Amino acid sequence: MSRRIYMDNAATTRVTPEVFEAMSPYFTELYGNPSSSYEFSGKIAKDVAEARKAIANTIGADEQEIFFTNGGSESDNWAIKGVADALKDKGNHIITTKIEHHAVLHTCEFLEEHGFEVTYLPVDENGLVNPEELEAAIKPETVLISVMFANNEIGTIEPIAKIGEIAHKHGVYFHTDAVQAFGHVAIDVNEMNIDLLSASAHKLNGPKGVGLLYIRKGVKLSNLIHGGAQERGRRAGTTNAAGIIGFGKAAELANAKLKETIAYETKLRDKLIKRVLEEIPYSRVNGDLTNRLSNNANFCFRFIEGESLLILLDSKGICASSGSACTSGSLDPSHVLLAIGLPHEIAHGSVRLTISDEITEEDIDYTVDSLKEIVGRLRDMSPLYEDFAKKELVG
Amino acid sequence: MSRRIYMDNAATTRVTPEVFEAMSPYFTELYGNPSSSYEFSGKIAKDVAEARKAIANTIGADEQEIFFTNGGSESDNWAIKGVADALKDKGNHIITTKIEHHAVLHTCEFLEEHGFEVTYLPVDENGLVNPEELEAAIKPETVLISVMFANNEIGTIEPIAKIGEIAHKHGVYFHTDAVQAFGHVAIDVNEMNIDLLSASAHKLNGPKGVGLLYIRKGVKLSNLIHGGAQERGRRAGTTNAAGIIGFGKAAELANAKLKETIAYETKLRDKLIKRVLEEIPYSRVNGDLTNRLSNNANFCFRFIEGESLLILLDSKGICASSGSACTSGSLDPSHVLLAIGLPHEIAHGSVRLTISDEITEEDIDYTVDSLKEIVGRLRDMSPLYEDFAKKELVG
Amino acid sequence: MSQVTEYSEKVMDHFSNPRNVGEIENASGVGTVGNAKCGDIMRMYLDIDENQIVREAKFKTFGCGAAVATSSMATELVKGKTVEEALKVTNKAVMEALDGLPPVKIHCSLLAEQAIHAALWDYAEKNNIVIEGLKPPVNDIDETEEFYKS
Amino acid sequence: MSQVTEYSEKVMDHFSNPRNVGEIENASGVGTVGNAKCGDIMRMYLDIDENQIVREAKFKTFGCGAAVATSSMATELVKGKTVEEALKVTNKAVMEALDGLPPVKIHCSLLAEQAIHAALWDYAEKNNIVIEGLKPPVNDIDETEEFYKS
Ligand SMILES: Cc1ncc(COP(=O)(O)O)c(C=O)c1O
Ligand SMILES: Cc1ncc(COP(=O)(O)O)c(C=O)c1O
Repeated sequence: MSRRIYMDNAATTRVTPEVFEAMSPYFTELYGNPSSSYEFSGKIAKDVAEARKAIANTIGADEQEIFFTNGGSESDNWAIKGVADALKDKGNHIITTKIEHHAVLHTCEFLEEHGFEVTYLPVDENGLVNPEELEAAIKPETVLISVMFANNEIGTIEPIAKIGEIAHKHGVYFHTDAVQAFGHVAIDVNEMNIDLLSASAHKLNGPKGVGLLYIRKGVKLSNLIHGGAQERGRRAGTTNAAGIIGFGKAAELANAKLKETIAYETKLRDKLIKRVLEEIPYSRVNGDLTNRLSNNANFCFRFIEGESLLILLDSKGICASSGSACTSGSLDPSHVLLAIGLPHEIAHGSVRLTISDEITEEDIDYTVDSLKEIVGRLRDMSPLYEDFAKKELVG
Repeated sequence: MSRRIYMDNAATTRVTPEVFEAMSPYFTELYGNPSSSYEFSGKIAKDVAEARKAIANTIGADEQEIFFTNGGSESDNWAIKGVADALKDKGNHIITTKIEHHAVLHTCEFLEEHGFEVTYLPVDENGLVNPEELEAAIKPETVLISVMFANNEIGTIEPIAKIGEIAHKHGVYFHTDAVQAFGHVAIDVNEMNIDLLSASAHKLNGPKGVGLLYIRKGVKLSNLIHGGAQERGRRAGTTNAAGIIGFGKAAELANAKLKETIAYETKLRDKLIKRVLEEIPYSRVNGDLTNRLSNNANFCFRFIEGESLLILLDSKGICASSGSACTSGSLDPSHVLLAIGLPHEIAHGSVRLTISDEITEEDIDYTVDSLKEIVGRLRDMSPLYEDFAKKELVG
Repeated sequence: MSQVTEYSEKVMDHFSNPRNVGEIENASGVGTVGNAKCGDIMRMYLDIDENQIVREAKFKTFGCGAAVATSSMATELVKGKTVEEALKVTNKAVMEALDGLPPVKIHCSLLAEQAIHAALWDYAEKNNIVIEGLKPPVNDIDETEEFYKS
Repeated sequence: MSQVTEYSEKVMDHFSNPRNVGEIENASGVGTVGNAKCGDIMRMYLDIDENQIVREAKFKTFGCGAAVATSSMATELVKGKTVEEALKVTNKAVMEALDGLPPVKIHCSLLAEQAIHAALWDYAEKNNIVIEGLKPPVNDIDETEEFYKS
């Protein structure tokens, strides 16, 4: 394949050479355990501390509130199970939404099997949670509200500051899965009244296998991974210094160019959406057009099915996804698309294109041109399109 | 510091250049998500599958029985909490030992707070579990036996095959924390009747942040990290391809030269132990001398305290540890040394030297010479030694 | 696990270059099976001559790569066969001809078998003949329009 | 967190090159505090002249880096002081002189203060004088022999 246009940055991102360079000495040279007492490890401990501080700074947190984990899924599991366990004497009710990532949803389902009650809030046709509905769902037994910062499929950004305000008004902890937002949207944990926040390095050009949970000082939650005294006794496991240093570098870089990236990506994304809607009939864009991640475009193309679209895009060197990558292998259409009201048959024809600042305007044009051709070809093969065309002719 | 002799390989190891080379393309080039459906990710999925197979082969497992995690601590937590949850209707009793790693002990303590009963078996003066005592501890409510393969502090290798046999005779699942043994000792999960086995890549020259849980086919355990369908639906989180490839390479290399490494390390270790005991008075070696990891030497030096010994070793370029690195920052002496019957005051004077095949005979000599000098210097400063010497003179 | 990786080369070939895509005007038999809700619809057109030999087969499919490939292979397999032989082109035969399918895609080969049966049923109905062992197809095709405003 | 990293340069200096290590024969006062079980024992020797001025101070310590450094600094601080001034060398003073200690090591500075007091108490006892505000030291030093057979 001569050309590769990687438009699946919501699934994972490339480790940029700068990040790789920052982390690579920690494999073969600075390999020591930062918890050890010799000087060799002292340097590593200091570098890890600096990365922690750099990361904390990007979201207005204190470095002592950042706890490194293995990734977004672990952070989500920890936040939700940790609060549920720590506050089980206070209550057993959790509020979340229908469009969370499976790391949140399946964790909530696990808790339901263990005596917890979970409210899954609906969203509107753009994927937005209604803060009033959320407030109305709070009960005396509510111990946690978990609403994602931005959706991984349709890119909708939730009204986080408003939700945080409501949570704190009612004295309920507020967790946000910011895996898609961290490094892509300006976040301030204090202004937004966030108590717990999950992030994952590989979504912002950092390495896979490292994430974080921000835990506001004073917030009670039980440990998920028990053992050694790492992460100030709250998360056991030998410190992954290379991963953390890479995460720190990635966060710093993303933060430094945040405004610029958002402006650049928004321009490309809007061009992509505009051309698709104008040039490919019977297509629609999913998700909110205003409150939206700058890198996300999500389309449905009527009469065709998503996987075959993806394979043909792939044959043109375009990497895209249909729904969340984690659910490929599952035949059910995306729970997010169903939650915004799409019928099964339409949800099946969805494709997600998530760009980065490495994408050029030329790439966008090539992608739209390819989409047009592929959609046309698949429609020619589609019995649904045949029926529709015949009806149109008759009608 | 001109010279560095790294003798803390039980804490963590150097990623060897070969391993680093194998994993490094997966950061900046082969960065895709192996769960995605485009060809670019297909190659990564295939490489991950190969690493899984290579790792499975080293312990006689099927590749479908290997589940990648973030490291030893997560694997231990998963195995123990997973079985406890899955079998909670069968029973609430777990058997383990007093000398397990904190990842096992603290997990068991957490379960004790949640209605489980845990038997912590004692060990003999060499750190060995008595299989008869273990068998006697089994009750109808026993759902899990968790005994470490080899101890991280004193290097004692437990009678795993015997324990597995007893566990299976009584229909109880058997988990072994093989974090120190994997890649260092020949393991066969079938011959040894192991149902669950924890390992961590960074203990065998692989990267930090990746480990595994071997789960025998048919063994029931609940998930610990809920979410996406990775690891065949049992462990969520975007696949850390770089880490897994590195782990695979490290396991393959370790396995290929296992016998050779054991022979080489044993020779050096025995020389180290012999010279220390012969040349430094009032010293003792901890742990079993026969059933012992080839890389482990653990000493107590009477009249002196461990940390000051470590700092002075460090000033000579020798990286060592006292007890488990995870507990540095804690002032309590090692629970392992207490469990083999050492009084607090003697346990405080312990030092662990864990070698590798990168250590030379010259390094061993330099280390013993340094130890002699340092121990002498610290004894000259020790009021305990002063009292002892005066008594000796008088007596 | 990546689905593309799991597709055999034959499947990829029949998906990328599907044989016999299209319609047959005034076909001897047409059958449509599947359900858009589940993500797959197959329509098969058969041209059957007076000796009950399948002279031509065409298809249209809405579905994943495996659905397209099994449709393509199924048309290839029935071509030139008698009606009775065509009835014996099972999902297993289609799968084998494609060098296998990933487990989650086995239902696509079943759909291909059903599409052949549905087209044969239509042929039998139109010609008032009974084909031994052939059952009427179930049809629950369904699609929604309201979501496309463009 | 690495303990070495957390030690200030002053602590490292006083540990690596401890001042006043040793014994004073026929010292005016000797005090031993701490407990081997907890991992620290300090013994301080003071030579005090007829004007109640500390002319010489020496120590021996079993303990961690911080224990050695605080002992060393404590001997430095009391030298040349009157008994009354020496009594006012608090753990805070020792810590400050060392540019601070990691939180888990603060008890070492308390031990240093206690060692000074214990040596002064011994001096007072031997000379039958009362030093205002000085309390008798607690001594529970303890060590076990049986584990060394070499
Ligand atoms: C015996 C044992 N179990 C578990 C662990 C924890 O492994 P990790 O630090 O990779 O989580 C270690 C090492 O730290 C160990 O030595
Ligand atoms: C919104 C959201 N939450 C959680 C996750 C899980 O993160 P990870 O794969 O790093 O565990 C992802 C990505 O996969 C995500 O997009």
